[in-house]
Amino acid sequence: MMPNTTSTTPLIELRGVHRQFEVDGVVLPVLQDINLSVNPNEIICLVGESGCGKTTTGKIIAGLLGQSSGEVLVGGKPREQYTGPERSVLRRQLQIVHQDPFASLNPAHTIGDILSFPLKRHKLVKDRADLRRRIWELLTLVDLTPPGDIVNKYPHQLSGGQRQRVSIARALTVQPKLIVADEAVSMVDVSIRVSILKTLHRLKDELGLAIVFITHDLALAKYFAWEGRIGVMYLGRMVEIGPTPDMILNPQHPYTRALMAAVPEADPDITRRKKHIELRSDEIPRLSEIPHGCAFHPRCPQFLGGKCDVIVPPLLPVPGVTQTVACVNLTPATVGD
Amino acid sequence: MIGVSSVGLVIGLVCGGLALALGIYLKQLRPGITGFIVCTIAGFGCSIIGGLIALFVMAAVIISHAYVDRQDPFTSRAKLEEVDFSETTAQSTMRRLANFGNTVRVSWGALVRNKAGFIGFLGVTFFLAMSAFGPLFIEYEGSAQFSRRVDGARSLFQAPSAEFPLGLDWQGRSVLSHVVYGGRILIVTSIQAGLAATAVAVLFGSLAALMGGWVDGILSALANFILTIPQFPLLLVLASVIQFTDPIQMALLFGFLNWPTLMRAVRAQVLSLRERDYVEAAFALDLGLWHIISREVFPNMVSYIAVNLIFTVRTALYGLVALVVLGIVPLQEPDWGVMIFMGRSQGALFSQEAIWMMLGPILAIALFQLSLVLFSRSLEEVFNPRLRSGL
Amino acid sequence: MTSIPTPRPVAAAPRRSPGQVLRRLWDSYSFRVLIQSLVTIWAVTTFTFVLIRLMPGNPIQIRIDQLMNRGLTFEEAEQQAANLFDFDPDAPILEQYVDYIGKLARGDLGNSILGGGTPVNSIILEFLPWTLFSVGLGLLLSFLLGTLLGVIIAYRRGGFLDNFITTVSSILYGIPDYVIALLLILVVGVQLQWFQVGQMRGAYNPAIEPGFTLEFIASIFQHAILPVGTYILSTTGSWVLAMKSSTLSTLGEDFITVAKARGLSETRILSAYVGRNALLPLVTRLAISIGFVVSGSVIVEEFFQYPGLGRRLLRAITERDYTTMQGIFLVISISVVAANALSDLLLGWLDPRVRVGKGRGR
Amino acid sequence: MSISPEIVLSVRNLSVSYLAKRGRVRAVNNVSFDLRKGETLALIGESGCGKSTLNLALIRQLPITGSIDSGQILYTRPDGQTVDVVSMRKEALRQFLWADCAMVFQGALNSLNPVLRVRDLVYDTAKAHRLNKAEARRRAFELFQKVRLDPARVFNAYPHELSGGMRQRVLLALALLLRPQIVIMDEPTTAVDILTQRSILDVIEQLKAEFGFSVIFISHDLAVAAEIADTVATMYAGEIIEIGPVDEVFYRSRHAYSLALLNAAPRLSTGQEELLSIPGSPPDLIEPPTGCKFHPRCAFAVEVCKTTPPPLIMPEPGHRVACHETDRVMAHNNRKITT
Repeated sequence: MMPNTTSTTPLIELRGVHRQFEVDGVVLPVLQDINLSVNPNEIICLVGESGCGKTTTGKIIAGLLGQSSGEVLVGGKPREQYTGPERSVLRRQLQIVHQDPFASLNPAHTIGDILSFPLKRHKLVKDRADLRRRIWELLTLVDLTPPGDIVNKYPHQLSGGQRQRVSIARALTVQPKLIVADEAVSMVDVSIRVSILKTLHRLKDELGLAIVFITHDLALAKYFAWEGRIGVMYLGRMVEIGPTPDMILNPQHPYTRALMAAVPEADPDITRRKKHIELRSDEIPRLSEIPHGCAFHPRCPQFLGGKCDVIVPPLLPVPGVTQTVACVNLTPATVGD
Repeated sequence: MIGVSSVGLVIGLVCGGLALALGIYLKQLRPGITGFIVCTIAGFGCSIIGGLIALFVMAAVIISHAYVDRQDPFTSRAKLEEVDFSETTAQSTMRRLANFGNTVRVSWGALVRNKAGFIGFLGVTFFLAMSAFGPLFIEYEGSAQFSRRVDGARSLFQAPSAEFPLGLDWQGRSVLSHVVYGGRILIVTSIQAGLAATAVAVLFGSLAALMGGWVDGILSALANFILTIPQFPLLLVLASVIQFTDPIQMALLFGFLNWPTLMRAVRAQVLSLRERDYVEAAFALDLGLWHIISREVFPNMVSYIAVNLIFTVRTALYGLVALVVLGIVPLQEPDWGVMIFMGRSQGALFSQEAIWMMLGPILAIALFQLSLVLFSRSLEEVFNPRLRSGL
Repeated sequence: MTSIPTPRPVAAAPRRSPGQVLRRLWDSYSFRVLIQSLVTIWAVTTFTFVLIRLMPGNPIQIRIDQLMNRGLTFEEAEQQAANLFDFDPDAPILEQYVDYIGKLARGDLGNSILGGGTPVNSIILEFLPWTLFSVGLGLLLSFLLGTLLGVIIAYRRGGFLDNFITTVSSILYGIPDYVIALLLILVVGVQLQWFQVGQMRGAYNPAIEPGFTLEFIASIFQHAILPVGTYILSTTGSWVLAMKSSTLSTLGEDFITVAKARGLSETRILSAYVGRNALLPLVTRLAISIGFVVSGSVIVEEFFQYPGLGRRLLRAITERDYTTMQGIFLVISISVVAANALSDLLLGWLDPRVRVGKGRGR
Repeated sequence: MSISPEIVLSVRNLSVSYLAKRGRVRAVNNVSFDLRKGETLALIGESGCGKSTLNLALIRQLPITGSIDSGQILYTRPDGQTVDVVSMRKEALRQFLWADCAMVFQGALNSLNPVLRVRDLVYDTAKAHRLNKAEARRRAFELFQKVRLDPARVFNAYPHELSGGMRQRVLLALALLLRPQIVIMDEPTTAVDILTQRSILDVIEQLKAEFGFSVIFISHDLAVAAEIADTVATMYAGEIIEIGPVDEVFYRSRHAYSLALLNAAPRLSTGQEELLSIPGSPPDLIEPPTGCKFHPRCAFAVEVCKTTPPPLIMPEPGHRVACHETDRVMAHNNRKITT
């Protein structure tokens, strides 16, 4: 089993992780210098606009992608150092739930089969009766009741919400410690969304799971991660991270502020009285042409020439608040180099 | 591979009897009888391979009929504590067979529903049956039959008559007998060619897509290169150079020439399937590469591969006949291509009686090719997992 | 949702950049297509070279045997055979290869083994035009007819016309071309007696003086009509089916609905919105097919005794005329490579999305 | 029937259905609403509620399998003349489209012909409506500027050369080229990022103020509707079950479904909040439930809901609702105006 897994060591830690992709001969730095640790039984939300690298971060955490440079520590030990059966155990501890309920389940198998594959492969059940009992339990666990109505069905016979629940159950078969939920509810209807989030919450409490919740919807992030943390990403970098209430009510980074101000809310009064922040440009730069210095500087309303376009701001604590922020105007310690 | 024999009949009867017994045991008389007929015919026509495959499929179908009302603890609406999940191996096997049988029934339903596809299926079955069972009814006439010359006729050619439904050829032999016997080697060789090409294509395509890097580079470049050379001229050159004598060599040659198209398609398909979320989830669950290929990727490519298999069979059949008709490969009777070749060289095209000698094989080739096309059109539906419903 | 189009790990494709200028050149779409084609042509050339050398039996030996069978002495036969061959089979393979490539580079395909050593170049020049004419005409007509019918039935989906044309197209698509050729001969030649198929050999009536006269042109068409008819019958079906499915998928696109919502006239929608987009995939197929025009259809030309390159190749094969075989084969392959390159360039020209500069978001 | 002068579009008892394999899908059922000059009407509902079908029916662009079964779509021209879009002939319809009623679709990439430049799209539209080229170009430049695009660059660009937000704005500008009275927007901000959505919403607001057109805004996003709508209509299973001024529907919703939707939607700046989900799944439109179509999922359902479809009542002027239990629903609404 995994060494050193006490509640004080983080489940997984990214240290200075970079990741790049090559598309048609152009190198795209999708992730740059990501530092992030996820503790057991914690909820972290990664939010940001498309192309900000949140999905890539999720996949690196889930072990589906490697980093181009930097370190990924699992249970305090670099991931590469795990070998053999230990590696397999480690792999199973980190699971992912995808966005598209129509693509996340193989259309060729019944739900029962889909759940039985990992159980059988990793010998997590004693015998056939145990296997069937376990499948039944898992379906109950994700609120797919009565399980008898689901287990012999094919994915196309289920609704989008039901499929997402099956995806969650499949991730739970291997008793993970962490689940990356990559936009797991953005394609299901509003009315179904909340109940899936509640199921995830309950699972976190009952099974002691940590959840990395990736979303572009700030209001959803706030609702889901109120007791956890939110990390805001922009063009491959983390620009601000901190406890959810502070992130929502007292954002520091100009980009976070712009986001919070820009989101419409399901309340006519609040949304119409919101003060919007004018950006200096509406266009988000391409990944192939990330601006020098702070990537946000061409759009930032607090842009300081000669500083923002030169210094790449590191993620540092800001005096007086709980967040860490990557902005030279807020973390004076960086000035001088 | 195709053709009746007394051993085949015994095998067929044994398999059929087993199916029937199963039907009676499970009180499913009608599927039991259907199973008896299908198994007997398959065993008789294709011997042990056909018999066993038919027996397996029909047994599953019979069991699936019996299983419709069986209460599986899985489908119970009771509480967890009240459900007894234990199940013997026999029960579990039965349940799986029933599931498979259900899939067969659903696919059969899809096949029957698609009119054109079903016509194609019937056509293909007809030609296979003709090749397998034709010898039971029609004797092959290999040597000239001078005794059949009609008084005053300039040649032995004859238009169809009650005695010779497709007429007589230039040696006075029954055209019907040549049509019945002339497709056997052609059909078997084309199927072998199709299987060879498909096997190579699936293997190379999956390898290229899953391994990437230089393996992908080399295999893709090779495929592209073979595609650049016009197939038929290359076939002509190779066939004339190598001088084939054994049909299996021809099959391998066609396999060699036809894998690139399918390989590229398989590669693209595997690449796109590899990007699917459920495959990614399987990686995260550490289900192993073999599981991912065989259980996650392959089932979703079956229809695709089947359609392409038929396409390759068609291409091979086309080429086999064309090579013979052009006189590039040694002539061996009986063969539809030889009939056309001889017809042309004997000037059969230009006389009313003689035309029949060519019309028989021409129609046989055309109808068989057409049946294959129509049948392949419906395969996509037959293999579509979305039509399935759990038991 | 992060939209990184089909990411590929950097490590998988290491590429050194030899210089900014070369890099820029390599970035140019047309340049890449050109280089790839040249490499393929070189590969095909080498392949044919190796193929000829791999043939069982020394071709000169076979030739000598043939000549000796005609009563020549061994020395005479050897002398005569050696004169016919441009290469010495006993020379080192590399030397032969260099010699062969060198001649090719000068456009010299060597001399035919048979027929008094006619240059292969002139054989090709004699037979190629007829193939280009007949197959090209057939391809053009079947493409026009097929796409037109395809669009029409896509618009009238589910109607009688759709069912009828789709069925006929499937049938024509399913039947091999030589079967169609034979049926054509049987129906119009033997049953209806419209053409004297037996007497029609060559590309025109030898009794007519070649020239730009009405009579001569009529004769050309008369001789070409059956082969061309066969091409049309055997290929139109696949064009119809391809165009139908392409049009149907284009008709389902949002921009068609938007175009209708914008109140555009039907003709404009049909031409610039449906037609152009639906034709895109077919145009590449057309360009690739043009490559196969040169090889013609061996079997159709043989059946109709039409003096095309395909039939000439067949003759070279049966006569074991290796140099002619090699030459024709090479020309055919090069035309396919060229056509592939053409199709790539054509697509780049017609579809602005292919021209995309690198690193642009999609 | 007389229509009050400021109403530009009046939809009366519109029903639309599709022919599916299993039977007839009643995608839009007996829908009525009025659209006033300069008003923004938001149609909200979940996937499959019929809002997109309604939208296509309004411009008569239903797919072949769909048809308008009954009802009227009465459009009042600027000169006061009223015409029924349902019975328009081909040429009249062609003239009506875009000149009087334009549209912004969701998924802007698919809405633009990939092989034509933006300028061709502009010229095509102009030509179809007899606007001369120079004038079209002038207007397009002006509009591109207004939607915060660089006119010279965008005018000659191909769609794939523009980002998602830019394409959406191109469509917006294109929609206003002929100065229509009505613009239908089908989820125009669904596929774009937060900041892009913000700028598009702002642009819409600004253009509306300048040109005074009316908007039918179709969305599943309650937040966007709350921000830009004057009137909100909630759709469920092909019917408008509640319609009224935005404050009425958000703060005094009287339909159990509207309330349930609101209770399921998180809001950003309200701190921790309790959300409630709606049990069950959307109804089958081929064989919908009897009585009120929402009753199987409704927390307030009583016996009568299972048998009798609720009548449309008007508790307040301009606020219509189809629910048997309006009072109980109203009493449970704990959303208050925050002032």
